[in-house]
Order: sequence, then C-alpha cells, then structure tokens
Amino acid sequence: MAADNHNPHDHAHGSVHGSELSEMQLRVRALETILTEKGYVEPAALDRIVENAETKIGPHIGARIVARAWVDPAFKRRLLADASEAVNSLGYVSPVGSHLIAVENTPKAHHMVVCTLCSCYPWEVLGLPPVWYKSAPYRSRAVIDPKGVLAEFGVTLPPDTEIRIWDSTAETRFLVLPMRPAGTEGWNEEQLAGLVTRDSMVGTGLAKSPAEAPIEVAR
Amino acid sequence: MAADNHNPHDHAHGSVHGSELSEMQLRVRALETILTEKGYVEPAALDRIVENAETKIGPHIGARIVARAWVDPAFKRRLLADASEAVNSLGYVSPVGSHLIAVENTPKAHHMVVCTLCSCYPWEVLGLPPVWYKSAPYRSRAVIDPKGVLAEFGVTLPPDTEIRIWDSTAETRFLVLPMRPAGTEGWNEEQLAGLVTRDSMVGTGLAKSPAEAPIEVAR
Amino acid sequence: MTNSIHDMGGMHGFGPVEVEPNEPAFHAPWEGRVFAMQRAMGFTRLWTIDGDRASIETLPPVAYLAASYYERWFLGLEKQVVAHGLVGEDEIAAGRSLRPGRRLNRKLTAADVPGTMTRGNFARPAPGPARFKAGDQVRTANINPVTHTRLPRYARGKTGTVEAVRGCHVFPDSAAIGAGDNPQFLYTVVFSARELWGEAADPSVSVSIEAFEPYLAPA
Amino acid sequence: MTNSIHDMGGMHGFGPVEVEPNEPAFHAPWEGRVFAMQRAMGFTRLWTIDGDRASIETLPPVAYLAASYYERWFLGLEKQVVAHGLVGEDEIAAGRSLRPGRRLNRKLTAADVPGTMTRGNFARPAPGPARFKAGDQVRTANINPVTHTRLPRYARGKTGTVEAVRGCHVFPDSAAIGAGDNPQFLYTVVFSARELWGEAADPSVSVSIEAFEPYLAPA
Repeated sequence: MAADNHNPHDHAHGSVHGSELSEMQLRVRALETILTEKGYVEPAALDRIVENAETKIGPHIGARIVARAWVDPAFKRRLLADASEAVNSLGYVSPVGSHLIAVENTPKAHHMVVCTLCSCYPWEVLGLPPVWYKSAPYRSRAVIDPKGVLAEFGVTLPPDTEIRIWDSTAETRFLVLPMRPAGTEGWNEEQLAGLVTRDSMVGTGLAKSPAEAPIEVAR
Repeated sequence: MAADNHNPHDHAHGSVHGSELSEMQLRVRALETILTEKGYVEPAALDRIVENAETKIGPHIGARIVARAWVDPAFKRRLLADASEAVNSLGYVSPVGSHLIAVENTPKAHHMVVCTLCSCYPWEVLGLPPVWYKSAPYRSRAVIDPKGVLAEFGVTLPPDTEIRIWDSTAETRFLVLPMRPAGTEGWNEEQLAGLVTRDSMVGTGLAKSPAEAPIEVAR
Repeated sequence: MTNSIHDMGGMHGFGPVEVEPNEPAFHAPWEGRVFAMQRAMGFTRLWTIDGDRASIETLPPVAYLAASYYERWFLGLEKQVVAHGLVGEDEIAAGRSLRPGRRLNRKLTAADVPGTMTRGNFARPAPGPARFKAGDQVRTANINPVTHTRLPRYARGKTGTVEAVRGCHVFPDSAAIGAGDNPQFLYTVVFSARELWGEAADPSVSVSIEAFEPYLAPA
Repeated sequence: MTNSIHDMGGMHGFGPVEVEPNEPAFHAPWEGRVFAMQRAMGFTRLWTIDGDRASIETLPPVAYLAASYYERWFLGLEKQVVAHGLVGEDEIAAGRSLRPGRRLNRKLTAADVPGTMTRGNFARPAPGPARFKAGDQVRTANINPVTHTRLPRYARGKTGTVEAVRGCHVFPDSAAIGAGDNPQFLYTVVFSARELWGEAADPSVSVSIEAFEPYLAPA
C-alpha cells in the first residue's frame, strides 16, 4: 500500500485493509484463473517467481558488492568503470544484465537515485523496491527538494556537499556505493556487508557506523 | 459532479449519488451549523446568495450584451475598448466590476476561454460555470488541444482560422463576442439574444443559426 | 502550492469533455450552501480569494482529483476556518460549536447580498510606471515556489509578446500568504502554441496568460 | 501518455516520504501474484516493458493516484491482456475464461524462472555514430506527444551537459507503440537544479536524466 494514498477523504483503493483487500484478492484471483485456463500462465511458474522475489533477491546482494568494493580497490575501480561486468565477475550473484551503473559517494558528492516516471530500481542487486521509493512523495520531491527528502530520512550532509540526483528514465540502473564508515579498519567483507543498508545504496541513507551495526557483526 | 472523476475504479467522492451525497449533506450541514452558532454566518444571507445564484445571474445577461453589440456598432466599439464600462452603461445588468474584457470572434480569429489553475469565469455575465468548464478534461486540454476540445463541442472551424486561448490566470474575466449568424438581418435585440448560447460566449460554441433558434424567436 | 495537481494545463489523460444539457446552477442543495458559505466567509475579509485558492490547491492530490468542484470548495473552506482559528478541529469532529465564536469586523447580512453580486475590484494604485508595453517581447520566469502562484507550469521559461497592459493589481503570490496586496502590473502575454508545446504544435493556435510583472523579464 | 499524472517529478503536495520499517517484499499474497503474472506475461514478448508502462500511464489520473503500486500493475495488466486480444472484456466481467486461449509462441514455465532473474538487455547495434560525446552542451526538446515518452516534463527545454554515452538502446517512445526497437543512443545528461527549477534553487544540487538522442539538440 502506497504511503501517498492516505488521507481522510480517500477511501477507495490504496489500502490493504478489510473489504478493499478482499476486492483486490478476488479480482487478482479471477485474472489468474482466466490466464491459467486460457493457457497463458502456469501457476507453478508464478509460485517460483514469487518465491524468487521473496527469498533470492534483496539488498544483501548489493551489500556484498559494496563490501567487496570497500576492501578491494581493484574491484572498486572495475565496479565504477562497468558495474555489470564487475558484479557478474563475482560469480556469487545472479547475472545483473548489462545496464548496471555504480556511482560513488564521497565527502564532496552525494548521489541519490529516483525514478520520477514509474519506479525503476536495480532489483537484481537490491530486491524489490520499498513502497516509499514507488510513492508519489519520493518520486515528486527527490528531483526538486532532495535535501528535504534526505532530512526526512535523517540524513544531513555538510552544506558544501554536492548533491546529485539520478532519474532512472531508461533501462540503465544505478547502485550507490556509500562511503565506508570510519572505525572499520580491519573488518572483513562479511562484517562490512552488515553495515550496508538498502537506503545507503539508493542514496537516501548512509552506511551504518560500527556503533549501529548488528550485534553479531560489531565487536 | 465532475465529469472527469468517473471511472470504474473510483468509488470515493466525485459523485452526487447515494451515500456519498448523504455524507456531503451531513458534513455541509454540520459546518453551516457551526458557522451559524458561532455567529459567523446568517442563514438568511446564505439563502439570499443561493437565490441570487439560481435566479439572477446566468447567460441571459451575456446574451443581451452580445445582442446589443450586434445591433449597435458604437456600443460594440465601447464593449471591445472597455467591457466593464460598456456593460455598466447599459444599466439593466448588475455592475460587473472593473475587470471584464470582451474579445471578438471573426472569420479569421476564434477566441476560447479557460482557467487552467482553478475555474475563473465571468459569472456576472454568464452565471455560475458549468461542470465541464471546471472539469479536468477541459482545464487540461483547452491549452494544448483546443481543436480536439472544439470538435467535442461539435465546432469545426475553417482550417485557416487562428485560434486564441485565454487562460484566466488573474482577476480579469473574458467574454467572447460571437459572430452574428447569417440570415438575421432586421432581427431585434431580443430575437438576437435568443441565438446567443452560453458556450458561444466561452468560445466552445457558435451562436445559433436562425434554423436552430428557439421557436418563439424564429420566424 | 505552485506545482500541485490543480496546475493541469497541458496534462493528458483526463478523457473527453462531457457536457451536461440543461445543467442546473447546483446539483444538490448542499452545493448551494457551500457556495453561499464560501462567499459569506469571504465577506469577512479574514482571507483573500487567493488564500481560498491556496487552501484548495494544498488538498492532497488524490482528494483534489476525486472531489467534485463544490466538494473541493467545502474541503478548502473547512481548512480555512480551522487555519484561521475560527473553528476548532474538535468542533468539526463534533459537528457542532463547542464554544462562542470570535468577534468579526464584517459579517454578511441578507441586505448586503445584492451588493456582493459585483465582482471585487483588484486594481490598486501603481507604485511606479509599468516596465513593459504592448508589443514587447518577454520571457516568463522559471519559478517553482512552494507557495501560491498564478504562473502556470506550462508557461514558465517561455517567450511571448505583451498584448495589453491591464493596470496594476493585487499580486496573488503575496496576497495568498498574508503578505498584503503588493500591487504589480498585470499584462496579457501571448505565446504561440509552438513555443509552449514544441514544433509539432498547431501553428494556428496561440495561448495567452494574464501575467504579473514579477513573472516577466525582457526577452 | 506523456503528460499524465505519472510524470510527477517536481510536483508539490504529496506530503512527506513515509518509510515502513522491515517492509516485506509483498504486503499481501495477491501482490505477489500480480508481480508474477506481469512477469510471466512479459515473457511472452507480446508487448514491451514500455507498453506495460504506457498501459499504466493511461489509467485515469484519479485511479492512478488512488491505487497502490501493485493495484496499478494489476489494472495495467488487465488492460494489456484485453488490448492485445488475449482475454475478452466478457471474461474479465465473468471472472473466468469463456473460450480457449490464443496460442502463444513463448510461455513461461517454472524451469524458465531462474533465467528471468537477469535483467533483459536493451542494448542494440548502433545504426551509426553517436551525435554527442561527454562534455557536450545539449538542449532537451520541448515535446508533448500523446504517446509514451521517457523525457519528463521538468527536463524539457532545458540546457545540460552530456556526462556519459551509454550505448545504443531500444527507444521507448517507439517500442511502446509497437513501432519496433528503433535503436537510439542513450546519454546521461546533467542539469543544475537552477536550470531546472530557477534561480531560487540550491546551487549544490544537480539532476541527471537518461536521455535518448532524439530528445537532444546541440545547445
């Protein structure tokens, strides 16, 4: 359900509550029945797609890529030069297709990704997009009020930071390489991956500091 | 109710049907009660405003002005030079304020009025605006697809006609002076006024031909 | 707000213009009451017509689109009386007054109503000479304020011709935010459809807006 | 359609971005089924990803805004299967198939699913050399087609800098209307926020779009 759809005067759609849910459930079930009966889709294939989306893809993939870039300068160079090639070379993630682009956050420049026209998102490395990414507030404001959006995510950058918004208007997809947090010298890739949040790879967040890290990772 | 609001998936608002009507009725009645109890409004004044809107103003006012301009070249010149002054000089319509502007349709140029930002309309001379004038289809399309809009009103102009759209973005208000139909030589003002439609004074229509005239007017 | 859904000139997707034959002034009695309350409260001069517009423009976009015209007026009026401290949220929720009203300097009586049928005068003494004259080429500003403006998005950053100087008027961008009349010269500025919509546009179409001087620079 | 409500970059009024902690991939099982059906039907190659986008963009604006993300996908998919003659309106109404399906050249099986986790390749052989190179100043076109485009309104008629050439890609404006791949060079073009939003914009912000060559002219 989209966060942008709720107001006291909106009681159609936009909601997973009560009777609305039932209506959508019924309509979706009916369409699946029709498509199946007509031989266009195979329910087992649909099951498999859902399973893949729920269990295989997710920001853990991007987090491993980022952690590798933090510890391996040669990999980082490859990633920034051709992210598709670099990620596919890792072997341990699904092939990401040929249009992945990585952009690096630095103390001087902060990158943030949006799709104003729909909700394009690098799901191969981040999983399905969260509702906020697909919502009207984010899509409308990221390009005209990025600092306001960042503030709502709790991100305040030094005033002299250049902010760059990437509007995903084609099939190219963008992965933000967040800055490696201070105090992580000597951490291994797995430990570092625990600091890499989904939002830090979209540009609406920063990587966690060691103090914020999951207990099993922090020392 | 706005014509733009209806689609099979929209069952909130936008409608005067059934329970929606009741909800608005109740809310409006409650607000009137509050404003009255708090001494801000006087129901008798509200009654009078409604009565005025329903019975005093309307396109019959504009029609008389247009008919006068058709029979009186000096009045027409005054109307086009300063419509507020010219209309107020007639004495028989409510004072129209100081921002009325009349624009003349000719075989070479057709004028059409819209308010893309809200629904500004010269209600002193045309009455309250119709729903279509306030609707999203008209407001959105009049400025980008005026010929498409005119076609939906059944108006097709010679291809070399210049079309001019007036977007009412300030407190100036526009009255279109339609072309006098052929075959009305010798008609008096009252007869001519019967040919002047609301739409012809907004620019989404033409004045009626004698053949289309009301029976009591046509000879 | 400036770039909200109300600014729909040039948008696609709203469908055809639907005309209702023999349309009444109001489709239900509550519409007339909303109209009357809005005018009666406007008479108090506690806010301006542009304040009313801003109140409606800041409705959530889905509420704006789903609402009929008088539903929008109602929602806007409810917001205004609450925002100006005339009615409490608790009273709106209760559907009745819970405490005495504030004292108003002006309250509309039935006897005042005929006088309100004349449009208000928005002309103001000019603080100086007009910057532009008929025939001047001007370029509209690219402004995107978060507060009210009457420069529509489709006419920003465009080159047009001043057709007429309409005198000095209340400046809506100031009046809407309680910043006074701040009078500014008003111009009718004409653009070719090709300037507004690109080379594919119909060369026989032109569109004018009523533009306040701060919106304009020499072309 | 090009200027419909989906093109919301730079709009105001949608409120704050609301983030849901620990968000699941799907908020209800029907969302997963919609996602899966959409991908399974995409596998048939009866239409393109831009055809899907166009189907959603042409939903009535109020339905678009009121719907959640997967509701939109559902509504778009329902339109697509009907538009392409795969399912009858009568079958949608009945909620079951009423006649055998058409024979498809490609049908997704469970075994195919892992392969669909790689993003499709939209690169195509270049018909000639790229017109622009990194560093070139370009001006975006002012286009307002009634069919699908990926040049957002906020970035039309603006001057920016080519930052990168992304190769030659399927042109969405053609693919969406069944006019073939019509491959075009794709560029990352960067604009200052001040160019996009005016002098009041933050000078530290820039925004890029992925722009196809037909959208660009030398500045």
